[in-house]
Amino acid sequence: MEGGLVFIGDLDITARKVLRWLIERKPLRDIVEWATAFSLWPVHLMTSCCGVELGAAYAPRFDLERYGSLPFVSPRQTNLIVVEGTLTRKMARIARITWEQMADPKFVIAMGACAIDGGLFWNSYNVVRANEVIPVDIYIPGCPPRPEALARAILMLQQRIKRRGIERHDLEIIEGSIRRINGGIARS
Amino acid sequence: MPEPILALLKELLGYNEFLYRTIIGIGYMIIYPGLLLVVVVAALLLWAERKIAALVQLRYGPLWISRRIGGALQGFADLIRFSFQEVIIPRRSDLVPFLLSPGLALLFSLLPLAFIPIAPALRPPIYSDLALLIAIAIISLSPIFIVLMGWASDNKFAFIGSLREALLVVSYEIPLIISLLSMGVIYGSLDFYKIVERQNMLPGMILNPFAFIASFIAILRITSRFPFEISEAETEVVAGPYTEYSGLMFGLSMGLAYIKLYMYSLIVSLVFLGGWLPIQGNGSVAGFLIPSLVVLLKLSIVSLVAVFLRAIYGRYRLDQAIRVGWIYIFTISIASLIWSIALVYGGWVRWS
Amino acid sequence: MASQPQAGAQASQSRSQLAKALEEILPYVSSALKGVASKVETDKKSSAIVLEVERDKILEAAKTLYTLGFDHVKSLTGVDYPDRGVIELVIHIGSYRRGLRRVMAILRANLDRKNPRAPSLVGIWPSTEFQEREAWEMFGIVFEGHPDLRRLLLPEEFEGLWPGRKDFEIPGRKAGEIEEPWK
Amino acid sequence: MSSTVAEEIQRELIQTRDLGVTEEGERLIELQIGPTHPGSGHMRIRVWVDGDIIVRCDPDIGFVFRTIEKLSENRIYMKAIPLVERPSLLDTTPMTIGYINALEKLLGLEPPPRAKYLRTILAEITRIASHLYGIGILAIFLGHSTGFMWGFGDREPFIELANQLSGARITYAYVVPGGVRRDMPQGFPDNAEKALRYLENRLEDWYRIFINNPVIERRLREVGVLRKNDAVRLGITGPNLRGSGIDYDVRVAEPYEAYEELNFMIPVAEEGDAYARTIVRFEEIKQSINIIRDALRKMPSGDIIHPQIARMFNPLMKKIYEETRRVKFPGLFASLKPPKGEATARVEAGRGETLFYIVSDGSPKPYRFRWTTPSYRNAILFKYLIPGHRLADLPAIYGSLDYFPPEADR
Repeated sequence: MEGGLVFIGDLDITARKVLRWLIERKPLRDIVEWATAFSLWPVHLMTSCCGVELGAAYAPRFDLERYGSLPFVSPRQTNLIVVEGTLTRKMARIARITWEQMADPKFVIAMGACAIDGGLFWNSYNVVRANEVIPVDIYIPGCPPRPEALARAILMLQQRIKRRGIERHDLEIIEGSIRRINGGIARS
Repeated sequence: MPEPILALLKELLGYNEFLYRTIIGIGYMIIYPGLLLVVVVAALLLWAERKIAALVQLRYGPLWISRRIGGALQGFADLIRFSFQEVIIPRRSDLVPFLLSPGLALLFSLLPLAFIPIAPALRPPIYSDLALLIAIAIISLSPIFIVLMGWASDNKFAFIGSLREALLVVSYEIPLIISLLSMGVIYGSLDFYKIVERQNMLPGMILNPFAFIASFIAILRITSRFPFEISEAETEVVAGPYTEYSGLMFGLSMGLAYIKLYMYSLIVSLVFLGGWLPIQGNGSVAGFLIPSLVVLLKLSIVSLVAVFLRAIYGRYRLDQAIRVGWIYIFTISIASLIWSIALVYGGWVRWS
Repeated sequence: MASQPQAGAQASQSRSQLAKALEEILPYVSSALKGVASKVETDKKSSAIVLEVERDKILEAAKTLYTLGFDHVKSLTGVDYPDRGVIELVIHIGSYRRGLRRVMAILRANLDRKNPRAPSLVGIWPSTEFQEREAWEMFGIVFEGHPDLRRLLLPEEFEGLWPGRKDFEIPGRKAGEIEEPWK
Repeated sequence: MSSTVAEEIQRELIQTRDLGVTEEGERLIELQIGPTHPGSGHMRIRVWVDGDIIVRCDPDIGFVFRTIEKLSENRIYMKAIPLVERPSLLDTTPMTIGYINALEKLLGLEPPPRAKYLRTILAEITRIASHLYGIGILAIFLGHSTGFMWGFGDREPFIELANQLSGARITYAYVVPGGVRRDMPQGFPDNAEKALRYLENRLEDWYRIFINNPVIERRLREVGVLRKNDAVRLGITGPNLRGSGIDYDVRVAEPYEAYEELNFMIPVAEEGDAYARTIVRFEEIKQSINIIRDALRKMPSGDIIHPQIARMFNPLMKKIYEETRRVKFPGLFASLKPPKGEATARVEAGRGETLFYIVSDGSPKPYRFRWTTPSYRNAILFKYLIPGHRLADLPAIYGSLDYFPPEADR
């Protein structure tokens, strides 16, 4: 036990601190990581043409539901954003809002060369990189990447969750200071 | 009604009727046919639904989570993930109803279990000979809280979803209540024990087929299974009344549909499929354990059929569903009432 | 249900017949557009009749083409010629009529580059509504009489910028330089 | 605490959020069926709903506008081929055929007959794949997840077929000015026959579980009825037009590639509702199967690149071309300078007629590159077809139009 923990102050923040203290204990953390790893539900945010390969990845031939990932309806209930391909300025704003609406342990997979660094449309005046808008966990090269590449990204994300655990940002968001997200937009 | 388990407890803890009833009641509600079993059945139904749909659609379905048993732990992983995800409470939502309504909806769909027996040897915690009527009355309270969910979470899609839920509940609860009570008319009593006993020659389904059809379709609508998944239609209203819920709250409301399916299939298997009928023994094993497994088997058959329809049917439109409800299902339930009255007064059915 | 499908390619003419059809239609069109179009000729490669029209005669030419049977617009756009100080409005008009199906009419009109204005053709061909909005957004061509001339594709940050014109260079970004999209 | 983007939008929304009366005095709810909504794809449909009836609908497209026209005016002619394929990633071959036809009209080249047949086969394979994708999307919009999974599953054999022919899953870049990049591999005809027979058997299952499914039929009949003169007035193309009774198809109106020698029919339906459009798509899949079989039978032999370009091969390229019948790009393509002038080409893509208009001023880059895609011309239907229907009809009509937003936004 590293020093005594005294929870004082606003009830909401204290409750979250207790939850986080509880989750960091060994047995519970493994179960939560195991459950989150096998239940990565991508939100229904089709950003651009790589959505065809995402659809093909959830279709009978490369069935991603084998790993428990089920494309689901609204940002509230999902924990994964797959940025498929190019993010135009209009869609970047939507991606940002969707990311902020999602419940806390959330991950982002940037799919395709366009999401990594603009890809084919690198010098278009209407295209934005994915990491300028939301913090990205896994990048998939390819234009469009094959569905197997998407399956491998889901598996890499599962291993990362098991290895590195789940970073929880809900405290920072409540205390109003979103930390500088790797390369993303800083708000102090 | 021999009480072997009660007798067992008397020898162990000495004579105190009230104490044993509460212990058995708590065990009944929490452990065996109660909350624990319901959560396990809900998780397995969640997995079975995705697995059956995957089988029809030429693909695997959840598999890698536990390969040897075909990914059966998928339902548990989803529920655990939901319970440890952050609960987002929208600033403009109405706090108290927003937080309470999933729990209350769950409560009112689990409460009827206190009146429904699952085996001849053990009495339900609250035994009354009007058990069928009370169970239906309590379980039709839960849609009120689903409408409250949509209303409290200040979101246009949730608002429209809850309006749809309200419209559809009216047009499908009434036929369900009529058809179930018309079964009561045939059996001459509303007590589950008598209902099951009087089905030893013919199960309820054959006695009054109209009632079975009307109540099965009404159950499909109330638990929003596939042809009638209108209040949570993804492509029209995002997730219906549950749009703004996340984390544990959504886990409760997602489990709610499956828990109501469990409860209604329990009522259907007792009223129409003859409950624990082939097994009639007494004593703690033959009287309690095996009959309850038979009931569970019938219950899972009914819910798997309801769950299987996801792979076959699309979604009705709201006005089509209401028209089907009022024109066809309502007349079928009236027909079942007339049929059961004709059976009783025609003299074909006479109970000693 | 699907009615008996109409006989397909065997009945269609080959390319040579296409050219002949073009010849039949040309006099028919040029007579109708006697005073209106300054130049009427055929472009055999793209099987089209090309019409040069003055800015104020666009509406009249469009009406006569509509009466001739050209009933929908396939594409309406501008071509920017900064050296000539002109934005050329190019409209591809097609027809679903059996006779005119093989042929397209290309209507061209030069608009002044500093203040390009053109009559809106939504009254004659409603299919131009979205295309005129895009032409306005990209080239700044103001279509008088358009029901709701607002942005179609670009976000609001492009106020006053006409990306379709030649003087709007693409910001060739060097690798690694990050641009704040909202600023 | 400076506000995040979400709060700015939130503040905006709060002012404009009106659950009550609009200016015109009607009690409407404004619904933003935006890009994150499962029933909208990559666009936002702003819908004013009075109860369950949609009163006004305003599509807000442009979320995937990647400025293809501006980019291709800054790139040499050859680099526009991958650019042209990306927006309509579902049926890429008709788009490249359209662009290359326009380029060949400028250059005055005519591809050899065998190359024409190969282009036609690949165009029909992608048409089948694109129709199956469209039907899959319509199925998931109606809640019929089996239709979605079968649609995407039955696409895979055709993606494999195109993979054998051109080497890539979806983005083939198979069409080159003057011919095609590769010849047909050895086992291709009987693989194609196997895939076509597989799809013909599957179509019976499709008819049982999707077309004659009572729920789907109830959701699609008399929904989104597009009358014949409205379709003409609004300039609608593709199966949506043929579903309303007009048998216009560019493959017959102005035959390009090898469509003149192949015999096939154009399916037409009269009712014009969502059900008719779906039936037309299924019939078109059957017609495409006939076209591929017919083309494979009548495939002429001969070389696959225009002799004028073949002359410019250096010895190494000639050897590769003889042995493996693969075209290596001669130096000419890098500095391709078509003569001054302009050309227009139109092609029947899976969703309708696409038009390419290239103005060249003699430099290696096109001066003006104009491209209208079928979905771009069908976008107007959202504004005029949807009002008057119920909220639940919106996904049914959206799916039956087979509208692919990246293709509309280019």
